[in-house]
Amino acid sequence: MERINTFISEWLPIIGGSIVETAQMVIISLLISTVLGIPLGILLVLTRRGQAWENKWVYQILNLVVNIIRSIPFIILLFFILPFTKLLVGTTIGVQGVIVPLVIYTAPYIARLMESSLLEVESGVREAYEAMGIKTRHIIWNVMLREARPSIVLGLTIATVGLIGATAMAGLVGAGGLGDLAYRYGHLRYEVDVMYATVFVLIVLVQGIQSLGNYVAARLKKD
Amino acid sequence: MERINTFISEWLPIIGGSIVETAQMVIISLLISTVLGIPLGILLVLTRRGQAWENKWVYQILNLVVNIIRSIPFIILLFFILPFTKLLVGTTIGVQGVIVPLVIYTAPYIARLMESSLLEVESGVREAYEAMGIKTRHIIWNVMLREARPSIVLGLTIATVGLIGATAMAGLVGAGGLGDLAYRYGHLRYEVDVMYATVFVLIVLVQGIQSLGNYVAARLKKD
Amino acid sequence: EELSEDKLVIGVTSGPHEQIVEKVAEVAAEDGLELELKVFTDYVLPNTALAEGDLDVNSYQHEPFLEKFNDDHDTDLVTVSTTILNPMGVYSDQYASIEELPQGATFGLPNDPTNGARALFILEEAGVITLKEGTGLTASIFDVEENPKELEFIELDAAQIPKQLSEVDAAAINTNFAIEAGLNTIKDSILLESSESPYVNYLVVREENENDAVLEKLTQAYQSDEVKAFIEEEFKGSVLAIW
Amino acid sequence: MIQLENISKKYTTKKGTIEAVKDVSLHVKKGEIHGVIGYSGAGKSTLIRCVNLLEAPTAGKVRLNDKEFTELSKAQLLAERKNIGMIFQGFNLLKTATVGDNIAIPLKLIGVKPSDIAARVDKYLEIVGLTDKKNAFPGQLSGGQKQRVAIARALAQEPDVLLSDEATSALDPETTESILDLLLKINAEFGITILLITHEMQVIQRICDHVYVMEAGEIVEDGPVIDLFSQPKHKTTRSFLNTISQRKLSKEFVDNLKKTGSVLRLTFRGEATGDPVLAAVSKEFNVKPNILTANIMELKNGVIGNLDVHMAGEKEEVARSLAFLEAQGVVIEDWDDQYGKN
Amino acid sequence: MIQLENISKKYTTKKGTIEAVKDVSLHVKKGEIHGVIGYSGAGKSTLIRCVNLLEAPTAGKVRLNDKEFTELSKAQLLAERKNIGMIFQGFNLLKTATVGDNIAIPLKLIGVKPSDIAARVDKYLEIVGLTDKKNAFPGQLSGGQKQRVAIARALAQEPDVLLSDEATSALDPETTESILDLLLKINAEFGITILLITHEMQVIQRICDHVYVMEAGEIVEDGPVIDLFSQPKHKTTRSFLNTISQRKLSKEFVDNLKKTGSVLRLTFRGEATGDPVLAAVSKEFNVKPNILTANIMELKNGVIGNLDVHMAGEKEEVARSLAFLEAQGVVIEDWDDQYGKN
Ligand SMILES: Nc1ncnc2c1ncn2[C@@H]1O[C@H](COP(=O)(O)OP(=O)(O)OP(=O)(O)O)[C@@H](O)[C@H]1O
Ligand SMILES: Nc1ncnc2c1ncn2[C@@H]1O[C@H](COP(=O)(O)OP(=O)(O)OP(=O)(O)O)[C@@H](O)[C@H]1O
Ligand SMILES: [Mg+2]
Ligand SMILES: [Mg+2]
Repeated sequence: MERINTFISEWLPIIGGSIVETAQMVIISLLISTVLGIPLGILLVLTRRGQAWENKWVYQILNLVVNIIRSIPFIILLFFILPFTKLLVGTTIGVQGVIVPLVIYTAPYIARLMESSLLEVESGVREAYEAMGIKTRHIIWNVMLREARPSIVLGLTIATVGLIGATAMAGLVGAGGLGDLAYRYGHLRYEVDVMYATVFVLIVLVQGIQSLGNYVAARLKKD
Repeated sequence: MERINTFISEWLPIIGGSIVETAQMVIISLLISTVLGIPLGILLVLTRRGQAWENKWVYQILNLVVNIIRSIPFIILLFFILPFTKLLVGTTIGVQGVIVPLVIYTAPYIARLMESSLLEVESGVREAYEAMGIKTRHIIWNVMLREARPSIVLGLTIATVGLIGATAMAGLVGAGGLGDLAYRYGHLRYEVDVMYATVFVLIVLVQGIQSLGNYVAARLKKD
Repeated sequence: EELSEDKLVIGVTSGPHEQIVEKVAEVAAEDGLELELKVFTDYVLPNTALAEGDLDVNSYQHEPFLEKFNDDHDTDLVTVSTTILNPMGVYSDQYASIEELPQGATFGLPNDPTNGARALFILEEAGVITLKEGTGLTASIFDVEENPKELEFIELDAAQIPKQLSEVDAAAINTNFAIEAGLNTIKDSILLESSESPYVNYLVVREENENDAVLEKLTQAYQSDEVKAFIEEEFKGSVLAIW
Repeated sequence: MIQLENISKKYTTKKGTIEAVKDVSLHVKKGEIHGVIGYSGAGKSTLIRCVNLLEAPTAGKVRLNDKEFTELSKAQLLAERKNIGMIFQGFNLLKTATVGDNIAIPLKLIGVKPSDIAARVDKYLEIVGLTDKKNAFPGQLSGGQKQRVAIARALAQEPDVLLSDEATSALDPETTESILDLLLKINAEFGITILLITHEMQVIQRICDHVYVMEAGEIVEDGPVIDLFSQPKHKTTRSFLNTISQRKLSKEFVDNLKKTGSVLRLTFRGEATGDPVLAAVSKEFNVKPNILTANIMELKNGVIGNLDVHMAGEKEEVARSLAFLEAQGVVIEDWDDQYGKN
Repeated sequence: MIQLENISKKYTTKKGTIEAVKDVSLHVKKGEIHGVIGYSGAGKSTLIRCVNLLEAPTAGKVRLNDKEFTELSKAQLLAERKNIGMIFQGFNLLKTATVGDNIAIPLKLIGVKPSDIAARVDKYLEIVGLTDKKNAFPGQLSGGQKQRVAIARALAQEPDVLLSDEATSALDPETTESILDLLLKINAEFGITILLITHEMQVIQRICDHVYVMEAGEIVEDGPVIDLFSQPKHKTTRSFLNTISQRKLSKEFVDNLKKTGSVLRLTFRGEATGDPVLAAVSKEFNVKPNILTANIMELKNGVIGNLDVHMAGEKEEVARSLAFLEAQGVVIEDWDDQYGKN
């Protein structure tokens, strides 16, 4: 009991701080990645062969860029793009410094997940809207994204969980966060209590996100 | 030119070795993860409400376990399960030691991807087979897995790329591999040539896997 | 169980330890001793793997770290012989001395426990901060008791700090990384670890193997002139051969 | 044998409860073919899906081949279903399998001997006229072709009981005809029991023993086809019955009339109906035209009058009057009791 | 106006080339309704999909409202398509949108004034009889209901040109009737041009001006409906025509006959046709029964004979003979020229 009390009074603020850092990293990067990743995913679908904006070059290049970025493990990407990060946000350290690599890491991932969700949308419905002379742009919003919503939500959930995994390496550039706390204090410094507590918080977090994602997806699915 | 020659003769064997290590890690873990992940994904679908093997408890527990594992960033998972790894394969280091955490990391991920692919299979076809009195087990193989193949292949492609990303951290337990090579030489020793060469190899690898995945998925898709 | 006479599995962390042991392996090979390297980027596994018998010997740690490890994990790993010292300094792009650091300055330090603690000790010795009573040699930023300058500590990847030096007011950097990044140990540093450092690194084995004959051979190979020459040439004084 | 006792099915949605099927009972004896008709949304599909428990009824009992379906364990239910074929309103084909495989795979799974499968696939593809599409994928088929694959799949199962939901409604009359012939044949040869849904009365007419008329979830009228067709009571039944009618003159009667003149089929087109023209004929010629039957087909713009006429009079006079009629654009044929077959 | 000139469409598959449409030309003038019939797989859907270039023809030209469709830029094509409604063989509804939204969303997107949308949605839902399903999702609808939503969606667009692929084939006769009435009405009021595919001849009969008969990708016969219905040449046309026929006795003729006796509709059931019974009547009573028309409905087991008979004879004698007939189970009604309407 005594021990628990000391643990709480000693570590609670630290864990709390890490939660804030993780939340900052995840929320900001997720927002930016989604804003970038969804259009990218749409482009990957629409510039394919036989699609509305068929364009071999755009497709090939986008596809290549997405693959290239997705090829590079996050730990390497983080350092690989330091100069770019510096240029973009003026710093390479702290939460700010890690957002850029997290976005670059996550956006193409979201794009791929979007791509496969959008490809699942029944082509008949799209055809019906094309037949009515509705602009591709509108079809994207009102048919493809709409019908793919359950699948998109599940995709974003998967991406968010992946993002949380990546933030564990944010410690390398001093951004902290739960994963870093668990690794450095829990593992390297052998404060197992911290490790368990942090991992527990992570589990609750991810479980919450996944349940929310499942719930929303189920609600959006009407058949 | 001279420089390139020395570079090649000096680094080729090392990069080659790393490719072998990465290939070992990826192939073995992918195989095992797929073998575990696909049934897990199927269970996640079939034990849901309203499905053939509806079972609230099994579903909730599986779902929780998958979430818990997926909650833990790989870097932490790697250490968290050291005792288990030791128990299972007798060592915690090297390629052998990293396979267990890689599998535990990837299998639930594959399960989630499977789950969403399988949920996309038109329920009417399943119903038709149920109406013929065909066993759920057979429906899984001949209807769900079959119809979801294009989507499953894309999912496995995504998982493989993720797996390659995770192997970058294999260096922590001395398993080497391309990611680790890039990190150690490029980052820690400032041998940037090696980093570039390694990242290039990684890109080619991932690009190849992704193209193969896209091709196979397109071939399997018949509508 | 006694270690094999002609082959050892040796764990190192990537970086200088790895590079040096690669050279040691060449030397030892001439003596008929084969060294198989296992390179880790983690700081705990080389010890656990050694304790569990996956490694025969490791070379990456100093005594304070080993003691803490033995304590925490209830293991009995012992030192065999000294290897290198990898001194640390405090560098700054903008300030010529530690006293000049303004109130609330940002201070970068390595995020791994050994090097992080060393950085804190350097600061404590310079009187910039005090650490809590009884803090061991693995102090962390949470152990800082007094911090009159209200320094803001930013823990960074040790190898990366030189590249990020411009973004902090000052940072503690291992000399080898500093030199690789083109910093001048004398001119650019504002504090240097004293040479009476307790952070000399050791070869470490399980207690049962403490007196195995093969270790003699290994020590000889390590503490050979060829290795010394390699260290001097490769690290240009940023890594010191301690024998 | 299919027996439903007081089956009800309610769907609960956010906007309230929809009672799709209300207290329906029916009994199809072994070897019988029963049909269900009713307006769109009447609850026909829901009802038929309750038979093999694809839809669990909210209340009521299902008995099939003397087994209490509603009380079977899951495994028993599956075993029983092997003897029940079902043709769905949608097609429910495997998109990734060829037409041939779409038929072969279920056969394999219900345990048909591998050596027999290929023969069965070919046999039923031939029957539905898709032999040349064996290696095509469903995405390459027309709507009717997909429907035929679904039919072939259900029949290839060679079940004891067949449930069919609008199996022929996407098909042209000729294809429909051949499918119905086939159903009759397997019913006669193997005693298959069939419950089918349709909105085409000719399906009921051709192959059913008994018919149920559903409206708003209830059976509002039912009986042997012969009773319902001869004395329909409910408005809905009558409205459906109107779609079939093949009335024609009796041959005896016509032969009798021929003694006193010719019996002809005259086809008038356009707004002009036959009356004024025939009136002119009777004025101009010594011929007494007598309209026996009329088939007025009201087209969108115009009418086709199709008259069976008795032209009483001298041969020559009749011939002259016919020439006159032809000049007016009337098409003339000798009456033939083969009308209506082709 | 729809004009197709020498349209061909080939599909290339791994197993060779399939020529789904072969050199088809047709011309639907503004305000006309043309229909295409043909067996399953004839190429009808492919042809209609070539009209709005959902399927790019392999050869040939499409002209629509005086625009060379085959030469339009993508943007122009889209703009033109706003005036073309299409009802698909499948339903192609948004699964995630309610019935109301399925109609409203396209309206919003083609630029209908927001203030008008709700009214239009309600109007067309009412027309297809789905007002109470406005907030349901497609997954909760019956097959016919889904089809009706698709119809409402296309009509709500209020297009100049409507392409319809088997719009009514999943519907019961009454619902079909009401949809056809509606099409006629908007055709009359707004001059909408319609090209439709069907396998139901009553659709052609009711609303088309011109009909094309397709077989194996080619138009084998075509002409004004009135021509084709009065003088069908091709075997396929005849076979389709057989499905409609509403022949009945002419009132004048019957009135004439009534002078010499009663004209009755007798319904015989079962194997026994009318002949022997009527022979007995003529023997037993002083009555001369004369079969005018027969409608033999061959049911699966048994026949319903439906005879229009002239009973020549004394009133009393006729009454006695009728009592005899009734005792034999024959159903007797006075002949009524309203038969066939209900
Ligand atoms: N994508 C395709 N690839 C190959 N063949 C095709 C494709 N689409 C259609 N076909 C073939 O073209 C022919 C005409 O098909 P279509 O869909 O036009 O027929 P249909 O007249 O509409 O028939 P139904 O009345 O059954 O709907 C069929 O034989 C069909 O198999
Ligand atoms: N899952 C569901 N949820 C809510 N209502 C449903 C559901 N399935 C069907 N219904 C409703 O039940 C009623 C009967 O549907 P059913 O499919 O049985 O009609 P049907 O007679 O087969 O019509 P059709 O001839 O159009 O196929 C319809 O009003 C339909 O909207
Ligand atoms: Mg139905
Ligand atoms: Mg078609």
